[in-house]
Amino acid sequence: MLPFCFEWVWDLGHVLFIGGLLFAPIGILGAGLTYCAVKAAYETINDSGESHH
Amino acid sequence: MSEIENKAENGSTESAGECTSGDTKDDKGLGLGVIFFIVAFVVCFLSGTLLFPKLLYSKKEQPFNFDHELHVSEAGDCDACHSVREDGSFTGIPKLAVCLDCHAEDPLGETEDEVVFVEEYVNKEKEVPWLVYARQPDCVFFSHAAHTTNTDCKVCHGPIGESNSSRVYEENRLTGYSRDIWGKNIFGIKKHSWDRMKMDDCAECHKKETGHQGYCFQCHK
Amino acid sequence: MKQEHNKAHKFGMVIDLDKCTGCGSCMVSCMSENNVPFKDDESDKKKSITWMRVYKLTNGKSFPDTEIVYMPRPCQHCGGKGDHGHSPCVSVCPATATDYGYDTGIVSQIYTRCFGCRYCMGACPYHARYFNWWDPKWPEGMEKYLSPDVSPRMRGIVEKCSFCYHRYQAARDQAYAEGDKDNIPEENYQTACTTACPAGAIVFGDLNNPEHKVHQIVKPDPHPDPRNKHVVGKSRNPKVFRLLERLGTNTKVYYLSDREWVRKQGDNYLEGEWDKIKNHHGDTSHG
Amino acid sequence: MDSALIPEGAKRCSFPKFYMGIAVVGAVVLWGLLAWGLIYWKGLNQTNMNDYYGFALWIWADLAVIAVGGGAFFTGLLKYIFKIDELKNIINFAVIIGFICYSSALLILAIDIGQPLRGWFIFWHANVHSMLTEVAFCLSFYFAVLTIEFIPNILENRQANKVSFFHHLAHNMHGIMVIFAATGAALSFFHQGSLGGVAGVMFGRPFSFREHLNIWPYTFFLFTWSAAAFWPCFTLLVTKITETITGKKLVGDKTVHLLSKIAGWMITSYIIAKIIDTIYWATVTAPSLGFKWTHFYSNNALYGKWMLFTELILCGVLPGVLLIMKSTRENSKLRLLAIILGVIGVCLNRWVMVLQVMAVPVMPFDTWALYIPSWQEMATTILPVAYGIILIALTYRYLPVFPQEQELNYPVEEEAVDEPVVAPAAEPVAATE
Repeated sequence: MLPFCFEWVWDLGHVLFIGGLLFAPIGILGAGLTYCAVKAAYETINDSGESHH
Repeated sequence: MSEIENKAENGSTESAGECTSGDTKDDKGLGLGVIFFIVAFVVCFLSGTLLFPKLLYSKKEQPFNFDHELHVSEAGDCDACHSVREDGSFTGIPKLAVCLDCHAEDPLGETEDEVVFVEEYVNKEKEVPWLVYARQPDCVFFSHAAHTTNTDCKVCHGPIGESNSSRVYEENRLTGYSRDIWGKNIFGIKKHSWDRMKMDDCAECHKKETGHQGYCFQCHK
Repeated sequence: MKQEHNKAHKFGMVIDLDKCTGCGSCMVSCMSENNVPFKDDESDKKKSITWMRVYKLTNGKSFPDTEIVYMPRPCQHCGGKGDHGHSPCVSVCPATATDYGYDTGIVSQIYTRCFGCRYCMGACPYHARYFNWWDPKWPEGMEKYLSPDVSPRMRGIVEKCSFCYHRYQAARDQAYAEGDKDNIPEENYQTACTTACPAGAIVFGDLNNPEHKVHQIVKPDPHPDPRNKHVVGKSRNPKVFRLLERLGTNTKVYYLSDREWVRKQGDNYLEGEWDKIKNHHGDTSHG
Repeated sequence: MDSALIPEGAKRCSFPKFYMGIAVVGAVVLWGLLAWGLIYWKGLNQTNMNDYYGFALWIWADLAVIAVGGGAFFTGLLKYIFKIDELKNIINFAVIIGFICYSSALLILAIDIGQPLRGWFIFWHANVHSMLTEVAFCLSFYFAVLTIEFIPNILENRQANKVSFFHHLAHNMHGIMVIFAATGAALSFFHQGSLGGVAGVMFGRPFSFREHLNIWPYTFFLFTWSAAAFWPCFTLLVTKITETITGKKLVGDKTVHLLSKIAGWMITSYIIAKIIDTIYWATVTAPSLGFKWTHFYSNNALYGKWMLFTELILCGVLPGVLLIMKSTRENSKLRLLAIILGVIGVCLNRWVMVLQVMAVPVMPFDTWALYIPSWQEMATTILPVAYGIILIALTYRYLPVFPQEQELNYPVEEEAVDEPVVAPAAEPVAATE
């Protein structure tokens, strides 16, 4: 449920519940994974010539 | 603990070189990757915006063209043909009998459509199988009586009374519903109040006009 | 929402169990009015759909003293604890496929929204909710008799009595057409079971409207029950009771009977509790 | 044949032998898939559920696997956040068990709903008051967390780890695992609780209804607590089974004793809370709604007082006490008895909170409703078990799951690890049945 749809209500329940249990996990997990993947891609490219001791 | 984690904590002690696949520093690969990404994006974007609607909606023509503007000028406002019955129910698109109040067995105008109308339907006493742009799904209850008292037809139906020709009717191949009630804009951007007839649109107006979006049963059956 | 509260209706029902003969007209009329489909095998009553179901109650005594009562049970349209609209089923539905109409007091069920998790059925102690275990089917030619005002239901979803809401929609339409949208005469909105009952055992109307017959019979208490703050709208008529009232479901279907044993069947009582309560039944202070 | 995939130095049974075993379990999976297909094609009429029994075997299985699968969350919590380092020896396996349990739970939910294509409504049209919404949210995201925790282990496969990108990815994911673990901990706490809340909030059902602490019924806390108490039992039980089948010692005694000790204290404290809750419910809540507690345990063929006794005393107090006392905890037979009783206890609790709730009549003139699951229901419930066995077998064979395997089984050979070992014929049967 997005905050733009008519079923959304700006009350504590929706903000805490949807925000905390839907958007926050998506955000944290998504950002975490992206960070890992991007860093890994970067390291892979940089790795090619030199080894990282 | 896993092997890798050990490494993470102790600092990398062994050569990582043996683990890598690339042999030389290769920026060309990166460049190709970027190009591939851009091309893939463009292909997906175009097929999503141009091809997908064509696949999803089938186009259907009305039985013959209907000139709303002409009828408004000849017969009067919307409610000359579309009206609310005594019990509050809505007549919808007029039945042949209503047309025959003005039309007769001889064509009234000189258009081909008039000929089709008279020959195919009036003379054969057949109802015209109009395709209804605004038909809602079966589960929706809509009271015209409750809205027409304080809302202009245009708000939801647009300036249809000023049109000279019947648009192509687009039908969603999956649901069988008219595209008008979902919206023409593929991105869901709405410019006019009549751009689409989705539940969000009903709720938006209800919230504004009555202070509450309404309970499910107000519009569902 | 607040302003709607003031002029809100609260549609309810009172069923006179002493008049009910158990003929089943209410069940039949309900099924045909509401497009309830047929099953190949209707003998398994735990799998067949009857929004209005008639239960058989007995006083448990042997032959000369045996008494039997038939109790029609539609959806009770619970108002939930304190009558705040959190009925057992509405509060648990994960997808808001059922809501409480604060303007009518009617609990809705939206078939196209329901995805069939059946949590509401577990939450309902009245077994008023039914699941579509099969695709709906009508005998050849019978689809032509379906009501266009009620949408048929698909397999895999829950359905239940709606107090014939489509009749309320029609009555409102008419009121709009007549120019007085706030005035819906009592006789313009009656459920199918009410109109079909040959004994006149079912009375339907607005519990909030003192001019309606249902209000006059039930005399609902506007204050919470002093013995149980969750219970609101208890009847001040000593012969009227509700099903499982003390759970705090605050149903809008009331039952009427002269017989004490019938009234006692309406709820669960610990040993000796009934004798203390029965004399006070229905007279909670404000009467 | 597949020796290139097997972790370096590990001894595994021969390729045909392994895949014969997999094929046997695979047949069970196919049977389950057939039932699943039937249910999707023909609908839920393939089950023996009815309008009285809206929740049945599946929901029990769902609650049970989630309860016993709590290990991944608590091991993660204890290891990454409370820094109990000893648990590193079991964390991979706990994550795999958790992954199996949660994917099974999601699979069961997907079968259980009447209109599977509308399953996404629970996210898109969420009702924030419903416990089931919370369950769905946390379950899905927690499953995502488990997948994330599982991925590095998969990438440690000998061949996968040779790919530079995968190697770095696994490394980076380990680096920030504490963030994922913390997210998982929060999600897991809420959904274990909300599963308890599912029954606890049904105020029309006096058997399951519990008084609330603010918006949470007591069952909310009891479920979280019981999952936290009983997961070591299940983790240890599966480890024991795996060890028996592979004929190897896979987890050191120190770790096993630590887990048992955690279980002992958690079970004991949980069962005290549960007994208090039961007494309060039996003497205050139920009577206030007009019910004597014996009403819920009489006049039917299955649910007697024995059930209450078994759940609370036999499979609650007894394993708790057995695992608290050092002498019984470190006796492998008694420990095994205790963990089996513990697993039965928590599963029985979930059974009671789903099926007995539906079976008890509430209206005075209503009757008990008992039901027997159809074969389709049983097949789809066994499906996750078979799938779990296959996944454990595959991970054991191809991934470095147990860090202690080498030192516990081949202490002398430790120097010669890089010698590729093809399983000799005399090798015990590796994880299949």
